[in-house]
Amino acid sequence: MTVVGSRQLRNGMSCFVGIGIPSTVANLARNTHAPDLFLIYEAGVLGSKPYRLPLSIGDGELATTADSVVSVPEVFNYWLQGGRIDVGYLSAAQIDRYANLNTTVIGPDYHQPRVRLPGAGGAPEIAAHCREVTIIMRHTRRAFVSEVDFVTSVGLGPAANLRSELGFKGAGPVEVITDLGVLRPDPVCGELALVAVHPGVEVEEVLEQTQWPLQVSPSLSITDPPTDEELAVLRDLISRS
Amino acid sequence: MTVVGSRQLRNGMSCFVGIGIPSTVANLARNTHAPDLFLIYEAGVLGSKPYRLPLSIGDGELATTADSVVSVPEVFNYWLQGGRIDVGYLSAAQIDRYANLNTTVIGPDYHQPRVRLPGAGGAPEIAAHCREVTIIMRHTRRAFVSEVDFVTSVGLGPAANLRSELGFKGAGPVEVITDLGVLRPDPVCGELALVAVHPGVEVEEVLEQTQWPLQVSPSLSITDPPTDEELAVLRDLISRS
Amino acid sequence: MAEHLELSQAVSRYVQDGDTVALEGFTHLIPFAAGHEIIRQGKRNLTVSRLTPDLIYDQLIGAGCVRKILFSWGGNPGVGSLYRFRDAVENGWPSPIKLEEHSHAGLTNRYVAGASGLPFTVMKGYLGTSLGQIAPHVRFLDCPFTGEPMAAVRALNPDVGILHAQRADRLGNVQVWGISGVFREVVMASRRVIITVEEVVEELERHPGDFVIPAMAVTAVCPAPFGARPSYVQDYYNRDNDWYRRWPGLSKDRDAFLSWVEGSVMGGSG
Amino acid sequence: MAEHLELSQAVSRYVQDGDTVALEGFTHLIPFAAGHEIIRQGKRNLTVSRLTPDLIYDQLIGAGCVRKILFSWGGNPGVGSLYRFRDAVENGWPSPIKLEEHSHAGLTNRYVAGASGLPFTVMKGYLGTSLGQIAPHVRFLDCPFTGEPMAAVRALNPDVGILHAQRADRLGNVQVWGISGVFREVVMASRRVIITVEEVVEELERHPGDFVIPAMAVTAVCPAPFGARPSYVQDYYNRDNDWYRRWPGLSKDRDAFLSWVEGSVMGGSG
Repeated sequence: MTVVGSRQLRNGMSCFVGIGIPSTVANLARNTHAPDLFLIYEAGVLGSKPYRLPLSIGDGELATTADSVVSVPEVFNYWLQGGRIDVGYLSAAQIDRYANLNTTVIGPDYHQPRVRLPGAGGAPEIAAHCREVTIIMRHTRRAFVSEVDFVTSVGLGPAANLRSELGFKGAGPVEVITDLGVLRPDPVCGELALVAVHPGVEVEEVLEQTQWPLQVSPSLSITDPPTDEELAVLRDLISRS
Repeated sequence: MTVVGSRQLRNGMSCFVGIGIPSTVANLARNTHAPDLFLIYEAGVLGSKPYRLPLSIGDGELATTADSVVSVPEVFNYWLQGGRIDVGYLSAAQIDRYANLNTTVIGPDYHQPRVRLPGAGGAPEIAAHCREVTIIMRHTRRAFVSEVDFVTSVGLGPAANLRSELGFKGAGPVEVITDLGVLRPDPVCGELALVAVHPGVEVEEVLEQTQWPLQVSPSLSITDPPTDEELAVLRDLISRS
Repeated sequence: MAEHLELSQAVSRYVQDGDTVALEGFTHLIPFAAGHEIIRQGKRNLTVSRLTPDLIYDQLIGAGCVRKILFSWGGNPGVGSLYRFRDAVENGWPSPIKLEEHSHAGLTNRYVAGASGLPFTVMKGYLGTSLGQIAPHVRFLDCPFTGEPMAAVRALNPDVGILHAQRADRLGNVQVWGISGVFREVVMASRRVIITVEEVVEELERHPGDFVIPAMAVTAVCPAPFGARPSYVQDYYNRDNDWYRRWPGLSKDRDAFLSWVEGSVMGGSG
Repeated sequence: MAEHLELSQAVSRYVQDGDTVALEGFTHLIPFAAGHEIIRQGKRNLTVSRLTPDLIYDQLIGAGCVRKILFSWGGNPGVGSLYRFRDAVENGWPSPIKLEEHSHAGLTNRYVAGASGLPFTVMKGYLGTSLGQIAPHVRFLDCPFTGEPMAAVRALNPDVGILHAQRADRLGNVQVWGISGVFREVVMASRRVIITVEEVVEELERHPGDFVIPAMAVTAVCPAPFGARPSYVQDYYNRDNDWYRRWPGLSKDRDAFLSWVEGSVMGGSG
């Protein structure tokens, strides 16, 4: 999942990074095929080049290796809302068929939640303003739901013209990478479809782990397995963090 | 005029300063009775302590002697609009009986001006947001007009509740200091009245230099002449600039 | 003009029960010493605001100081949940708390509007989200030029802003560098401002990438060496990641938390 | 990512006739070298934006490059009038120019909105003034929370932002310190960004109170030593106040101005 995610990043792109898998993905790319990837962390850190993987979004390591450190209003208003970011990475506790994401509460009543999650953070703005959004999360039946309990971050529907109605400039989610495979939205209606599975994963398994009747692309492919170099860099990154 | 202006400033006040007479006034005060006067220049210079009088609002001297230098959005939005300034100094080409000021154009038609003046700069926000505004200008019949040709900065009327209607938090002009004397607004209707003349100035002369029928306070006083210390400091300031 | 005070004096004098208080610091410069002083002084019914509640608000909530929390991301970064926060939300222990929930950008812009002396400001956000439906200080309007839908967020002006910084001088000018988050905005938006500092120096020596908050904008400066631990202060000490990892063990259980407060906060002085 | 270009290449490639161009720098760091290059290349029908037109726009106007000017204070600071500006406004020489006039705060917030990717932003200003009646990109609205009257100013996104700074590195990261005016806002609001610098260095050594604009946000970096003269560059050279005082003598008369342009701009290379 991490390796496949890192392959989407092209050298010279600007990438808005959260802590956890997104940070690992971006730093893996920066240490393999995309050395000039421009990493932006929501703490206001621009152009960070961490040697270790940070535990927190505002680690000292991120700031001291950065080109520039700006205030939080500046990173959210000028950089993110200003449309400067090529790709943003998101994860979530729930995702629906239109890639709407929930990181707020599980359960039908916001005021009496079954599970209280951390909340929105920078996710709604990443979803709205980045040119493209890549979602990375584990593929489980609890997470891949027909309708999210709470829309923390806006995806691609149900209305097909949702994003342009809301005036969002970013294209929204273009890819969902999971531990089972890769989903991409239908270019017209925005519904996610399975376009690739990882080596050894059965389509049946993916369908079982998805609460809605998941469409499968007629040109379904199998992702390339991680190369030795990718695995070595990833192990090295993790070992020094 | 400069000396009388400087006397209004109390130690520890924050003072928004323009170039020219306001800057001279404020630095005279800082060098006499108000050493901790906090000077803010619109270039974003906070707590400046210039040794020379600056020629321009953004002189290097202002920045290098300052506590802090901030961006122009920060000085206008956070410091001025944010209501942090005790007193602002303004001057103008025209003033009317409610202390509305014109620094934009002379003549009835904005698009075909008789004289094109420099324009607004920071004046409208100084007039709106400072807790108090002091106006310093030469007292001539061309300048003290019944109605300004263009309202660049808002004063105290004609409507008595003008400022609260507009939602301005600052009290607006509290004093007009000229080379002939001092005017203060009527606390109810906001119209300026002559409250003091400088030594040797006749009331008749002030009335002649004012286009509207100027009210004269029944308790009209004569301003104290400049002390030797005030004159010495002023000459010293000017000589090193 | 800033007064130099002991932290206990500053909290006693300037933080009142029922106040709206913002203890900010984006991962960097989190004012833990000030938070602990609030717990020691038993302040109650506070409305507390912070983008990332972090351990500092988990502690204030568990200690019963908080009636309402404004926030945008409530987790233990890189570790998991804030158990005292969740226990208050899910079970009302030690007392129920009200939530006002935002995105980072939304709460940030509430501070920006407050700092700017505006009743509100505008942003592209909240549109299409459930957040936009539950957040009480968000309204929607159309751009008067283009007709585009926009969100308006109401200004937030805390009664007290509490921040931690590297240094102050004798006059109370405060110097900060590294990740600054919403430092300036909280200073300018708050009615009273308490800043704890690693050290008070005779004169500030400027530092690359720093900024200075003039004493004019500060109410009280309090010396508090290591006052941001277990978070960090750039060029003074590192983030204590192990402590963040240990926090679930100290806080998941109510009794364990209470004995941690008793032993580590109530007895201490910082 | 920023390209390193000669100034003449950058102006030729990125400034087109009819563009909206912001050459900013609040007294400090005024990009005179770039302005002169625009005159030399005979660019026409520009809409130019600047809080303080200063001598740089007086020169561009007199040289016939300008069709419309956005500004908020049009004088020669501490000296008097801008005669080429006034001659264009009052007599239409060398060609009539349109004015869009603001307060400093108003034009600043137009840049802020542009930098923020918003169609507009709000401020308390223009209310009750004649400016509010003549400025085309100002509207009034009521606060959706309090009902207070507010001004909305429309975003300004220049085609080209042109700025001067102390230094850049080989990668095109740009370092600035001292009075910065609307530097960041113009960088972030503009579609293309040209930055002239005093020097290009291998690696930026950080400087107290500085900030760095990442190369990511810059289109072209051009070496231009003394490129801000007669304005100043902090820690490089001082403002040439005498030159500002001499400008009326060089510019009040049309022929004197034309011979100054011919002798000092057209012949030069910076």
